Amino acid sequence: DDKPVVGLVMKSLANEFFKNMLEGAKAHEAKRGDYTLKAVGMQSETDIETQINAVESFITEKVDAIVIAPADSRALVPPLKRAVDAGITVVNFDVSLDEKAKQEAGLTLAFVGPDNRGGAKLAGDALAKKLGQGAKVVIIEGNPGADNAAQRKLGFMDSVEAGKLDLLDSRTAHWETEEANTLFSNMLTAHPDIQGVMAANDSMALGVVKAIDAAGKTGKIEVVGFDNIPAVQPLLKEKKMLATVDQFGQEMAANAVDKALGVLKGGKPLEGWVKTDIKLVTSDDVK
Amino acid sequence: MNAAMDSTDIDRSPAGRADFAAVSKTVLREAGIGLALVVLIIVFSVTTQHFLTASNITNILTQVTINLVLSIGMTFVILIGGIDLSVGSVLSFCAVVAGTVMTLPGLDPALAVTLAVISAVIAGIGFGLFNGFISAYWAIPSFIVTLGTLNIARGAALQVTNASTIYSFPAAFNAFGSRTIYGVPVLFLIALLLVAIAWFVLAKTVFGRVLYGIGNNEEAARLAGHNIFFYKIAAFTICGALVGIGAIIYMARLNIASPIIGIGFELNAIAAVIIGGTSLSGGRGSVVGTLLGACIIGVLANGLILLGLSDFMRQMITGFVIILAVILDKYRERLTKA
Amino acid sequence: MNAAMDSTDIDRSPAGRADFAAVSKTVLREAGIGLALVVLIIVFSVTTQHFLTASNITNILTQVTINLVLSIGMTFVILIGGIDLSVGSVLSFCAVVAGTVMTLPGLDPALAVTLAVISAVIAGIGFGLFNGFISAYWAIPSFIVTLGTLNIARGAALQVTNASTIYSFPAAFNAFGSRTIYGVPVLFLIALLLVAIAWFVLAKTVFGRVLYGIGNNEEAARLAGHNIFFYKIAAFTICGALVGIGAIIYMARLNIASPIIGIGFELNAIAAVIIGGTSLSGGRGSVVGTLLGACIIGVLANGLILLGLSDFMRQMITGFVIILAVILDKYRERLTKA
Amino acid sequence: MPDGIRPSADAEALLHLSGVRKRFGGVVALDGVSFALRAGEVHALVGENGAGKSTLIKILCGIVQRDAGEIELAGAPYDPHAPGDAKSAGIQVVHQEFNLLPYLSVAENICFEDMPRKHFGMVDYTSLYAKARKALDAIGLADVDVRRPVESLGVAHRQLVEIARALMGESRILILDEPTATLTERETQRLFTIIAGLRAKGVAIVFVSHHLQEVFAICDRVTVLRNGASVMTADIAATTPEQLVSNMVGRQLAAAMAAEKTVDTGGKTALSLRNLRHPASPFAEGVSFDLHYGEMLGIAGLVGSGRTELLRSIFAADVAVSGELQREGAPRSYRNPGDAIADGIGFVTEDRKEEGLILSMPIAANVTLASLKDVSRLGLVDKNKESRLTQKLGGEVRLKYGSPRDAASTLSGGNQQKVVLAKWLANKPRVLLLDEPTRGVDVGAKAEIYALLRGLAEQGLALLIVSSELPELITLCDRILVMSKHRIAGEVARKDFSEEHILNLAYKDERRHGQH
Ligand SMILES: Nc1ncnc2c1ncn2[C@@H]1O[C@H](COP(=O)(O)OP(=O)(O)OP(=O)(O)O)[C@@H](O)[C@H]1O
Ligand SMILES: Nc1ncnc2c1ncn2[C@@H]1O[C@H](COP(=O)(O)OP(=O)(O)OP(=O)(O)O)[C@@H](O)[C@H]1O
Ligand SMILES: [Mg+2]
Ligand SMILES: [Mg+2]
Repeated sequence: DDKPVVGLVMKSLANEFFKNMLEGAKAHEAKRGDYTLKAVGMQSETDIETQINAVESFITEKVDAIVIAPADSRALVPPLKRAVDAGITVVNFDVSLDEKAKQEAGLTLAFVGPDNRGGAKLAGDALAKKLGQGAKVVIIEGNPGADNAAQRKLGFMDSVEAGKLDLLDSRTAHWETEEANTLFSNMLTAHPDIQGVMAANDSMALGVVKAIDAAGKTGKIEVVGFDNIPAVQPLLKEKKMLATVDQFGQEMAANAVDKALGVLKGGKPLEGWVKTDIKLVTSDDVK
Repeated sequence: MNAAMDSTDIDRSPAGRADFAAVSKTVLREAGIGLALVVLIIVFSVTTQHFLTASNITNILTQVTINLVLSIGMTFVILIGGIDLSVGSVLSFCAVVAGTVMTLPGLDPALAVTLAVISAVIAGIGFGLFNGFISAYWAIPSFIVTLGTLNIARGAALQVTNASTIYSFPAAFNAFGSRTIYGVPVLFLIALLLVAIAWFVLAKTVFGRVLYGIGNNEEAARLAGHNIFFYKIAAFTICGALVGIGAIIYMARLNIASPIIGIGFELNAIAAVIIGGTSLSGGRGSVVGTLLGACIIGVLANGLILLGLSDFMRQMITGFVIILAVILDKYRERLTKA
Repeated sequence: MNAAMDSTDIDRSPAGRADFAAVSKTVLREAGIGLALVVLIIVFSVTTQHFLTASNITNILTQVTINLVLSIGMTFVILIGGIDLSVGSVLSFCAVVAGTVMTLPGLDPALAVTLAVISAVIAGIGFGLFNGFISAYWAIPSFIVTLGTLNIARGAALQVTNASTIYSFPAAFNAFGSRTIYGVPVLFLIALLLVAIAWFVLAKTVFGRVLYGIGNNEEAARLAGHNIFFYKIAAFTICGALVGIGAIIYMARLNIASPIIGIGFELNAIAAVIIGGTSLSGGRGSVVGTLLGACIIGVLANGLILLGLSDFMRQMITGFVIILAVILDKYRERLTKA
Repeated sequence: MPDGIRPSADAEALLHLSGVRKRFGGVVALDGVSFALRAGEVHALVGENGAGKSTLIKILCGIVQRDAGEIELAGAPYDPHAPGDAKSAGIQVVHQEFNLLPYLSVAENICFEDMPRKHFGMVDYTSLYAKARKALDAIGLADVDVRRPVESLGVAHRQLVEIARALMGESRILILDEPTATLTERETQRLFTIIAGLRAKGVAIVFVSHHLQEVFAICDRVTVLRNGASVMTADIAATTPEQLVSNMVGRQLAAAMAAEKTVDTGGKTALSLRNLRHPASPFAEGVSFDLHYGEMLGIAGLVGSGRTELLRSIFAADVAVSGELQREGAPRSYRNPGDAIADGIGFVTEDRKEEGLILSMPIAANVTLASLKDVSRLGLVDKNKESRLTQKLGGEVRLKYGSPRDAASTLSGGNQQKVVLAKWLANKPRVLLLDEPTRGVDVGAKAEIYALLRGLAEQGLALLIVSSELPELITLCDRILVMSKHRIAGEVARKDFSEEHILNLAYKDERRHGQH
């Protein structure tokens, strides 16, 4: 039929956050009913190639719009430039493409998405407020090299600075629960006086909380996370976690699709950074 | 000569020339990679402050447990000359199955946990049977079969959960996961029990003997009347069952089951087995070596974090130490041979 | 008999009994896994709309290229009975080294690219030498050595870049990466040239035959007076050099170099080699098989995306098809044997 | 020292060894060997299994390093550390155990040491095939395609390929470690012709064999090893088989070997084949015969005549494509060796390294591999029982070993063969298939094994014996079936036994069709 086709390029759908995002987009497709959605995800977080392959396939299939959450802020620039040159409307969401790379490629593209750094700072500030100045904290980082990991770490560092926290250590657990559990257990051995933890996502926060339980320090160490996944709801409720950050992933892709369709229907091209909502979630928000 | 079989009885033949020398040699040989482990422990005890504390030892044992359980199963598979790349994915699949069962509404907690354990083990056995059957029936390298299964199990785990994490297990189950006895985690004790059983099976039983035989010379074992097909399937199935148990242990320790857990676990398990002295081409090795191999990996990960090195340095040093441990083992081997 | 050898010349012996039958058998055997590839292509042509379009074929060839280059090197290593788990990490290391060189300020673009290519290949050769030397000198399974190297190279790549991505390569270099000739990507043509060279070396040269010999029976090759140590190091070094070339191709295709690229590439490369019919225990196989194996993996990935299946289904189906392809190859084998 | 002639310093010697010693852990393999080899002579090296012959050879070609002793080659000290050293010194060896590359072609195997090259290190396949063809023709393997992979060859052909390979290099010294153990008369004779030709060219040849008649047929001098020491060296003309044997074993051997045999074919039928056809057999009629309890039935034939394959199809090691097998008159169809074993059949295979032994496992584990049921309870291996059984059977086959827990790989070739025998004796079969049962076994032990086999037949076992040594079949059997090209070419009763008659039958087919 003649409905416009929107190609949605996601990150790893094995990640609950993106899975929910896709679900939101599908619901959106059903609700609007005036376009066809084709979604592709990756095998893993760093699987840049699959994304590029997907973009190339979408160009082959001559879709009308590509809506993409890039796995790498630079590698995706050339293929997206080809897509734009092929007359496809491209919307970039979730992670912003690199300005310099865009400039070099002669690509002008707006970004629709949340402020990861600002979000992390919300969580970090909540921790700083709870613990007070000089409190000893550690950061559990996401994948080294991942843009959102880097942004969140910067946000946490902003809070450390602003709240005058004492940062004892900052290490990666590659977004993983088990690794975060192991890592934090060992950090706790090296620094028995840790008071707060900032985890770059909730999966890692789950592992941290369990390590705290196992060490018998429940209630003595405050944890903040990021993403607001369902599994942390009980922890927030039991106050084993202080806070997490919701960036409304469910709506993020749908919003981006809306923007793309707007342009397709003859609307004004997007410009700059179209910020989407973020919100700090604490036990007060859990029913 | 294979270590497991040897260790079990020191030459009692009438000729019995060697006594003390033989015993100490046997111990050294059995200890296998033990020397490297001792060196590592000494290094970390000297260079870090907290390494030899009770709470850190508890940590290490906790952290070793899952890999150890998977490595036991992997030992069976590698002994017959196979390999299982699917353990990480299958663990994830077993965990989400067990997690689903455990969180079924309206089930008595004790019953829920029991059913969950059973279903995890059955799921693991199912994949083990699949791996074993395909590789034995069509004589396909298990590397490629289990690479396929890796994708199948992961895809299936994602499909059944729709990529969501399962949580909120019965409180008693969670508590059990962190229980310790005199500082030794109960989960580790379970793993140790499994090591003992595996050692017994491999070193003492006819079944184990034939597994070693097949790993060494499949044709000779076949012509001696043994049903190779059965034994191959059995090895993979045992591995699968242990993956099921590993999934339960994962859940008890971390309180979640998710389709994205277990990525890369296979490499850790294989590393433990090989560092432990089992030959990748089969027929030679022991599960005691595997225990030591798993401990080396665990101690290394723990000690390097305590050392406070950067993440990147840590990764590089991990690489070097894995290689060094095996080189060291080669020198020990020469020593005991002389 | 190994496929490579056979293909090279059909029985021209005076007795020369077989003519047409022999030729067709040889082709079938050489085609190896080709049957499975043909089946896959037919299935996707029928089930999807865009599969057999010129631009999609260009896509597939582009997507196959990197894995193909790595698989060629892996073929050398597997033929002597080794394995190289470090190719993905080493690729990443080579890429960041080359990327650093290529973006050095004030360098003439042509010179920058030349130096970058040289430095990537040298870095690859360095790691290859390391892998080969350690596993040959201490007779350590290459599985464990390269598992160590996997960590070392990854850690080193992260360390030198501090986890940041390198980009802004010379425009001509980037353009080169997407150039095609009659729809065939130039990068793929380079990979094909490498296949041809590797085929020549393995099937036609004394060096290649000795590599096969070592994989067949290392002890016998040693007794025949060949320097096993040299050949083993050579195989790993060739693999390393190809990883270096692979890194350059990656950069030309993706216009970035980053310390987190290449994760899991080793499994894809090993899968291509094994699906292509090379025996994991060494001594048997051919690089033509590897080419077909790499194509199967590429076609599968591409076709399943075009089919529009859910990601989870796609992953499961990938697993099944890998297994089915090898099973199919078994039946073809029986057919040609009969 | 017994009545041996002491090896003396030999002025003409090309290769000279004195006081060579070697220990493997607790086992003394060589305990002071002196040995001199002259250019242009064929020098036999004889001794019981485990006397140290192969070890001596491995030292000469740099595979094993000696602990002590002097070696001189052409007047200069010679100290090989790698096989390459021996090659460059002009020493070629055919080892007792195969060292072939199964998936490479026959031609590549033959020329593997030094493949003919063209430019760019390319293999010159034209001359490779030509050279290999010539080498094979020279030793009489005209019917083997040089492009075939070695894995498709039978044991005897493999042995010939090994020999052809050693003959490729220009050597000053050629060492042959039991080259005839798997060859039939015809190939053996061809080998002897080649040896004579080389000797005429001045090549020094060391020849190891347990067949004394071969030693007396082609050798100029002989050195006897006993328990790792050289106990005599003599001109062949100046010695006798009896003297050699008594030096080898250190005592006079009972003349058990030629003990008269009472023909026994009267027992119940144990096994009957009706047109049983192995997949490799070109003839639909397959093979048919009856084997009785208490009988020793021999199968003679040329290399590749399908004897091994016949045994394999009985044992279901390869599943027969057609025909019937009856056990005590009842039809059976075994799906795998396990079925055959359960039905009371045992199979001593010809290739001990590939099919018979698990080399890296203990001797005891090998002995009990086919009878684990008997040394276990409730699935648990009783290691004491296992050791006792090993010691008992080891004694019966005169196994020379350190401890039952030593790896089978530490045994000498002949002793390994005895372990294979012991494995099947442990299994107490009712029908025993034996493929080259005394391959590589020394004279003394051979006599013991003969006695053992006779004893088994007297206990009522049915024995089916394949052997390339006609004297062995003639000594042992009640009847001999002669195979030719996968068919029974004829049956010879004991009263008609003669080598000539049997060979005539074996060649029958070839004479009819001519060589191809
Ligand atoms: N690698 C080894 N480790 C331990 N013992 C060994 C090893 N190789 C040989 N031996 C022992 O050395 C002795 C001599 O063995 P060798 O192979 O030289 O005998 P042989 O004279 O060739 O016998 P055969 O006629 O049976 O081939 C034997 O007792 C054997 O068990
Ligand atoms: N003329 C031939 N040319 C090449 N190969 C042959 C020929 N005849 C038989 N073969 C093969 O050689 C092998 C020898 O067959 P088999 O082992 O059954 O015979 P055998 O009489 O026991 O001889 P051997 O002494 O070699 O064991 C078989 O695999 C057979 O297919
Ligand atoms: Mg010998
Ligand atoms: Mg035979």
